[in-house]
Amino acid sequence: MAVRTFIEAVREGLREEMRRDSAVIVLGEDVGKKGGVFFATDGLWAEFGDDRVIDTPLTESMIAGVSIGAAANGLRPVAEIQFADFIFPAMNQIIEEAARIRYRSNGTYGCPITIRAPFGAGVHGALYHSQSVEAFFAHVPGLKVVIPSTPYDAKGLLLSAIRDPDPVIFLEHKKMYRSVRGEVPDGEYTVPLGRATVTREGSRVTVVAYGLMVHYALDAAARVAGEGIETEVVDLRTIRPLDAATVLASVRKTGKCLVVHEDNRFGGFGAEVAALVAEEAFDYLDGPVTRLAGPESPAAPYASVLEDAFLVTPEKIAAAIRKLAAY
Amino acid sequence: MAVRTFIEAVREGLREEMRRDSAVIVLGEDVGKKGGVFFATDGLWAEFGDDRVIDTPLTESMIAGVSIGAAANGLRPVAEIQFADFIFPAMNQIIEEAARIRYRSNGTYGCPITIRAPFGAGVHGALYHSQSVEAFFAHVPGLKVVIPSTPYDAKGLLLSAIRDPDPVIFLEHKKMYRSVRGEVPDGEYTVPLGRATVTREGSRVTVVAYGLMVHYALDAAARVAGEGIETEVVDLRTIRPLDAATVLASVRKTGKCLVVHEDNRFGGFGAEVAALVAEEAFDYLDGPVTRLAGPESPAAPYASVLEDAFLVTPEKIAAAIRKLAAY
Amino acid sequence: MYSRRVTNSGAPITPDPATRSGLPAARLREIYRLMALARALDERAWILNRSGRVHFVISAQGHEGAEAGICAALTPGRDWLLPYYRSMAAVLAFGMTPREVMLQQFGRADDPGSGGRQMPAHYGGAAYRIFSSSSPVGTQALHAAGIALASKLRGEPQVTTVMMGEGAANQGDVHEALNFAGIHRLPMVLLVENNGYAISVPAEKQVAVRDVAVRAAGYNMPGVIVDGTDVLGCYLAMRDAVARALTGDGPTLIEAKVTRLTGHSSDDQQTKYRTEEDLAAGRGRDPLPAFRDELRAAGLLGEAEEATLATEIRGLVDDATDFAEAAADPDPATLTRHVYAEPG
Amino acid sequence: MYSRRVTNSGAPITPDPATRSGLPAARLREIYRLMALARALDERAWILNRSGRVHFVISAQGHEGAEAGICAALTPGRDWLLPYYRSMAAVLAFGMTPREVMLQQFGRADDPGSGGRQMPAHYGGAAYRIFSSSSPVGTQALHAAGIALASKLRGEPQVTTVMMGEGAANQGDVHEALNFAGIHRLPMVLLVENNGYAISVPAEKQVAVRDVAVRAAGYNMPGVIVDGTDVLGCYLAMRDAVARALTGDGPTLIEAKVTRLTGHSSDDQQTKYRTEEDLAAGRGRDPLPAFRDELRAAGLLGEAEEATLATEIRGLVDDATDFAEAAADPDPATLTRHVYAEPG
Ligand SMILES: Cc1ncc(C[n+]2csc(CCOP(=O)(O)OP(=O)(O)O)c2C)c(N)n1
Ligand SMILES: Cc1ncc(C[n+]2csc(CCOP(=O)(O)OP(=O)(O)O)c2C)c(N)n1
Ligand SMILES: [Mg+2]
Ligand SMILES: [Mg+2]
Repeated sequence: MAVRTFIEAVREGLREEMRRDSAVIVLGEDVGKKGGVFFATDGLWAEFGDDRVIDTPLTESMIAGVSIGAAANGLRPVAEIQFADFIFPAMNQIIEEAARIRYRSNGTYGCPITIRAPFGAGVHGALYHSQSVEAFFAHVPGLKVVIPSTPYDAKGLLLSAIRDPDPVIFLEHKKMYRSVRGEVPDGEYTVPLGRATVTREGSRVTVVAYGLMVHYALDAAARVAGEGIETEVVDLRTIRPLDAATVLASVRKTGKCLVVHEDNRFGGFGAEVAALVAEEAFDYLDGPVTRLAGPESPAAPYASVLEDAFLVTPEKIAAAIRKLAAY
Repeated sequence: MAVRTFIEAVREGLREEMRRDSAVIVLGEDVGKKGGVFFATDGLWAEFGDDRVIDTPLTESMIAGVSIGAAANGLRPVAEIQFADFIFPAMNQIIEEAARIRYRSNGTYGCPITIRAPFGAGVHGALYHSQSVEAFFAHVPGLKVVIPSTPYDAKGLLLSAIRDPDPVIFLEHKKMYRSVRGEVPDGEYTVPLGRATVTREGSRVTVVAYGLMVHYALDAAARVAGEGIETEVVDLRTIRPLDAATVLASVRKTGKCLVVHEDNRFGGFGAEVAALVAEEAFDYLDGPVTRLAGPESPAAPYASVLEDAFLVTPEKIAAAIRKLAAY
Repeated sequence: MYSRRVTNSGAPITPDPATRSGLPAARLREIYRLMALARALDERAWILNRSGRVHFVISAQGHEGAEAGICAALTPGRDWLLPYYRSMAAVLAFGMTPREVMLQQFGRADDPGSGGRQMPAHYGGAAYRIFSSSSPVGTQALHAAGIALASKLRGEPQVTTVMMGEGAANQGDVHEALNFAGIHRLPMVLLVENNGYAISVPAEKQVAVRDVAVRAAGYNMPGVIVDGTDVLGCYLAMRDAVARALTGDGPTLIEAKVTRLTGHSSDDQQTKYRTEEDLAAGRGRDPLPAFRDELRAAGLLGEAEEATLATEIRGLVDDATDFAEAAADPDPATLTRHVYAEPG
Repeated sequence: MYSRRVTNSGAPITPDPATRSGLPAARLREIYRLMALARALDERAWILNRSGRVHFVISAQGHEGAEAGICAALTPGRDWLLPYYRSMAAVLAFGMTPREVMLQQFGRADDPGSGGRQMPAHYGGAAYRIFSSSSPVGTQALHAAGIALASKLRGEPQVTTVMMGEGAANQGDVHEALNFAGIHRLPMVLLVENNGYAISVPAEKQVAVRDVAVRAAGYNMPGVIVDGTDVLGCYLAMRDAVARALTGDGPTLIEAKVTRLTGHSSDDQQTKYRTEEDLAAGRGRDPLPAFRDELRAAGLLGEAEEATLATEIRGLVDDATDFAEAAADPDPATLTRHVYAEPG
């Protein structure tokens, strides 16, 4: 089993699925010769050619809308939105069309497309190359939203997403692309959508996170472990559909729940997790369900001092765990 | 003080503000001669002419984007999106542009625009003329989101929205347009943005709602009152910024909180209210913060039997109040 | 070029329809029958609405000629259709039955497009390669491009036709779709049915140019203007577009000048924003009598045939109405089904 | 029509620049100075990036000629500018100082556009009527239309110019903006700087037509193609466009054929997707030496003047760099300020 970076795992998943299924095509801006601005599709154009690796015009609504049509006529499009920040021109196609086609057609048409997009801050990307967009899509019936935290899950979940009969938004925290490495089996394997995983077991506090924040939560958990605070970390992996059972089982055990994400707090995805726990685990709670999230500003500013102030860090998570544990 | 329907109050607010401030213009599809598909702008074109009441092309992104530019050059645009369901083509302009202009320019540019849109189900509008879209905008720093429930508030909040220096999404539940009437003072008055109001006082359960659901909550409260359940109803009126103080004060008093909206539950705005209450009023809660919302389907289907099954009703709210009160 | 040449008196001086179109008389009568059937179903829908039996009607009256002519050049079963809410004639041409049209109008469980979930005239039919249509206008142009891309990549001879109004054509999605279709030379045709209005907004306030078709040049494809009252002119334009599509010559934009004989929908009063002259001029451009007279003049439609046809159509419409009205509503228990694929 | 006529040998045979443009010699030298200054600031930014002192550079090299020529026909203070990330020459023409450019490049607190919140080359300046620019491409076309609408409604003589690349021009927003501008005959000019690439995607894969300008006909406005190495050709085209805008004749689309002399940005390696011939051809279309030679040939730029200018510019760039590098970072405490208007 080889050790791979997160981006290598994504690339490998794409390549293997394209080899396995000739209906799979990749389309997006610069996904061809250049191999994508982060090189997620590097080498695919050379192997599969112009027909299956399509450099599109600079038009996101077209990328989503053409994927929907291509899927209706038998293809399995995997679209790349260059940065999640640029997915908004495609909102109408994703929310009004992709998410509703099966429902509005009473199940007679489907929309098996996967839309990949790098998101998140911490790479000097400033206001428009740092955003977290998961909350917008997690709210929409008909969509699935996947956010892996490890190379293993990235490949396994990507294969599941591509094979899924419904539209999947597949979000990759760009700060993990090269900084996170892990073992990735060669060849075919899948990780099921809609299943969270307990990445670290603990008894005092449950931290619910996804993507990069899982690593920060584990870091924080290690810090407070020395202080005798045993933290359980739940990696959601898929945020819609949400694996409520795993989250609730953990909180019913620990009695304390901290939800962490980089996106701003108000109306963010953490609110759904917190509301779920507050309603379904009410009798088990020994402390308030707490949210730790990015500040109420539109993404991360450019200047390093501002970006640093913006970011959710292991230190901030550790502090929140201590506060909750002490409640 | 005259009794007016909800739509008359909106129209009156627009007319008076256009008379008062020549910088105010109205733009949107069919807002001119036709006076809007719901007649919210009826008569404005005749009074103010082509320059200030602009029938636009059938292009929502243009409606939002042109409003942004016009505001930068001194106008006060009030845009109408014909149905909230059709606001998605304008998402990029509203979220990436309008909401971020002040922040990204470090306060050197603003975006004083108001975007009105009818939303909500119950009028046989089916999947694309029934949607609730508030959750998408409530999450976005830089936007304000207003949802009035009475003709009085509709006019007073609309004037505040138009005069506000920041972009305001002004959502009107279309089922209230002609079914809800109330006293509306002639002439100028404003209702401040960001302030909730307690519409009915009670001691046992707090129901938090906005728009049409406030009326249903009051109806439900009346039903259960006979059973000795004293319900307090909080009308949020503005959902971003949220008047947390009023909500928390009520829940700290009653110890029980039910959040109601027509939008689907998962990741809906109710999650934010529930998460806020669960965290900030934890020590006061005598029962789980509960959400009552629309089903996890994309808006209301057309067939009456399906639409009826979809809708949140006073009966359903009353049942939820009883359950929570009995906890 | 495709349009009927006319004398100064305005009388057509074209060769007879069969010669002009190369279509056999029977086929020409079929096209007329399709138009008349669409019209009759549409008129019935209005009666049902005014008598409170259906909530909503959005009408195809005035658009049938263009759609019937266009579809006459297509091959149902092989080709794809992305209709819009005025595409009654097109969906019938693709195989949808009057009963199915009425099931959709009533929002019944057996509505083939949505099982009663969508508003009337939101057509769809997997059995007919009619893609599911939504309300947000213009989005279907991109779906058409995607469907055509798949045909091209598989080398499948297949033409995708997408229809919309001139107002919808201003949506950014349509620009992006035409650009993509032009780049990839997709086997696709965009039919813009220009009736001069987007609800109440006249074309001069919503389209910067008189002819939407001139935009085709900006996407490296032919832009063809046809008279929507000239059914065979529409057919001939589409015949060429289909030939281009199937031989790899790429997409075509066809603009049909049509008229909207009714209000925008049953919720609209067009007298509020249209003058009597304007409305009268519109009524003068009804494609149904125009094509009927053409066939009559050429001796392809006799009084006997017309009478038989009228009876047949009345029967079909009555049957469809009774069938659909009596049909079952959706089961409320299905409210949250098909949000996602169901196991098995 | 606006371009320099050339002999078969390729040598220009136009009248001297002053006669051709009607601009005094001093003004012509100013235009050249602006281009040279923009180039020098841009080159310095790359050095700062390669030496790790700034995170990111997105370059204007190759685009300066078109922008300098276009802006020479505008009136800073009166007119509005909606720049994009290659608009270094344009923002300088509108009054932004080298120090301000460098403050933005370093992301310092005194960056006039964003106070260090936005990436380099995301220009803005309320003092100069330069609207705040974002990253999502094409959106600014609609803002320009809105600004121009306000000018028109107030009857204020004011021209709004919006700039973008040919890739961005395919966005739906641009189509919607041009349609609206065409309908309302807005005093607005869209400059499309066509450098043949959207990052790595060559024009033939992202624009269905060779010349974006042909799309202007679809919006009832003139579409003008100019050679971006012909600074005065760009000026003359814009002079006419400005005249149209101010006399109520409406908008103009100007497409300047330019070259991108660098990678897309400091994160891009263009050798991965461009051939050596292609790159060499690009280098041959550098507007800076072209305009310099034009002025030299006309005796409007002597060795002495060039030397003085070079020294002046070096001084300005050094000063701007030192000033900006030494300038204060934003205060972290301001992170959540200006999300909404602040009281008072
Ligand atoms: C994106 C969107 N915005 C607004 C509407 C509301 N609406 C429905 S039809 C229509 C006018 C369409 O005009 P046109 O495209 O010319 O088609 P026509 O009805 O004239 O055939 C409008 C504004 C919509 N359906 N979708
Ligand atoms: C909506 C959007 N999608 C993607 C990007 C990422 N991106 C930045 S510049 C660029 C290419 C722009 O090409 P063009 O418009 O031709 O301008 P050029 O850089 O060539 O001057 C892309 C894809 C973006 N900024 N905005
Ligand atoms: Mg129309
Ligand atoms: Mg370019």
